Amino acid sequence: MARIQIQTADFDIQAEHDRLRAAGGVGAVVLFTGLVRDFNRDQAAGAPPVDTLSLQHYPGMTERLLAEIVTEAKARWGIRDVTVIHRVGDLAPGDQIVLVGVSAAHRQEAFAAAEFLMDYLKTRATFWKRVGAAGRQQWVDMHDVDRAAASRWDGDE
Amino acid sequence: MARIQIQTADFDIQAEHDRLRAAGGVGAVVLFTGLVRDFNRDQAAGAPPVDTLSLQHYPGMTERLLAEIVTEAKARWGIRDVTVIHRVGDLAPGDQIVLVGVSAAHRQEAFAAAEFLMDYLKTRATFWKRVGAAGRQQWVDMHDVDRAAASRWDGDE
Amino acid sequence: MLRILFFGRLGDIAGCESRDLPYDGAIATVAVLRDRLGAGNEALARALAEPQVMVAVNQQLVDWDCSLQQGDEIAFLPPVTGG
Amino acid sequence: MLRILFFGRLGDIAGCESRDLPYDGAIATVAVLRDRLGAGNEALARALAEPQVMVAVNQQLVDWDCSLQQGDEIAFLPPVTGG
Repeated sequence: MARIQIQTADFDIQAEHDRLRAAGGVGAVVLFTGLVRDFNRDQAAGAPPVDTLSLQHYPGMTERLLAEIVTEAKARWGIRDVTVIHRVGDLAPGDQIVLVGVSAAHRQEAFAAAEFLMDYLKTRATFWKRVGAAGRQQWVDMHDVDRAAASRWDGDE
Repeated sequence: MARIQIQTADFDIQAEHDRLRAAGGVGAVVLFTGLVRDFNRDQAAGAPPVDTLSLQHYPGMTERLLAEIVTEAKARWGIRDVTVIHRVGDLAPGDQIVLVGVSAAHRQEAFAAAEFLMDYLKTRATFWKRVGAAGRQQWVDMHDVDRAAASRWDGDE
Repeated sequence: MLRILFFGRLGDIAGCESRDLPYDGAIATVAVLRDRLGAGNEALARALAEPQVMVAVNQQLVDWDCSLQQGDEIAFLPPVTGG
Repeated sequence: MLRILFFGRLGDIAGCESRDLPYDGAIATVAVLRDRLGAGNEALARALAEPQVMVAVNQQLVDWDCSLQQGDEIAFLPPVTGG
């Protein structure tokens, strides 16, 4: 089972948790939520804080890539259910932007699959962020730390 | 900040998520929920399924140990907020039993701290599970896999 | 006709997020298309030549020597930044 | 008086989850207490001697040579299984 959604609307943590928990034989649910922060990882000291964030994606291709990533996670770990929801469009600081949820019999599988999904989503799925700060719009660069995080899963492919 | 609770009552995922999200500068929230499964890891084939689970703990000492584990997680990772809730008393299959939640600026810290908390909680905190299957009560043994999971954090102490 | 899509900052540099280009047999590969798009826009030529830029034909990632056909959708993708 | 607590399966084997024992100076250490508790109950003696059993005095984990005082709370703890 899997639920993959790309949407402008916000998502409901309780409803997603309930859905993941409903799969049979579940002993562990891991829910990851990404939020729009009011600062950037590599932001220069004294730079104005981010006040808008806009998410572009490649309709069709994004859905296909997310389905591939979910299929890969299910092949690697014995997991019961997976949810991936990614918002697009205009967001504000503090907004929920992405949810990855995994239910499994045991916590190790649930944690590993959720981290894998986030690492691959960050480095493979066709989303692009643009932030606005003090009226100036700027496309966000991919973080080296995300590339490193994703590459740790390559060894056992 | 931290919220540590030992209680017989169930807990509310949405309320706990809201609380973790409310800390300043949060970019990532990881919520782990453990559920009572209807089977045991090492259960013999054909054994009757677990129908009751009862949790004993050492009042006072448990709270102190959980506070120590949370303090250690906060010293290791730059995290914004932590929640640990563990239920005690009688539970049924499918019930929520434990919640560990972490909010942080970045997902790596949130995931690592949540896994660390669960590994240490499983191997250090003074809880004992007793399961009932087909009318027979039995204390649960510690899983070797949990001991191994906890020991992976020892290297950098 | 070829349908061409520019994502992320490539759209800013190209001046559009999408455009159509009449197909002709001389656009044998994606690399040829990239060079043709860059011919009139030096900033775009530089941006498309960056090693981290990827290309998809009909929503599948391909190598730069992938051949093109009438009606193809070609998307130029800078490093992704979702999540 | 010493307050003695048995957790998990140790409670089943001891036949109680807690008991009080008059303190006397001869119970110099936790190990001595363990031996005295096991004297009348061979199954309990074996269970308390298992290497994975831990002991806490006044809710702090201690070594078996920890000395005891009047009024101490001593808890015998099998491997924990929470979470």
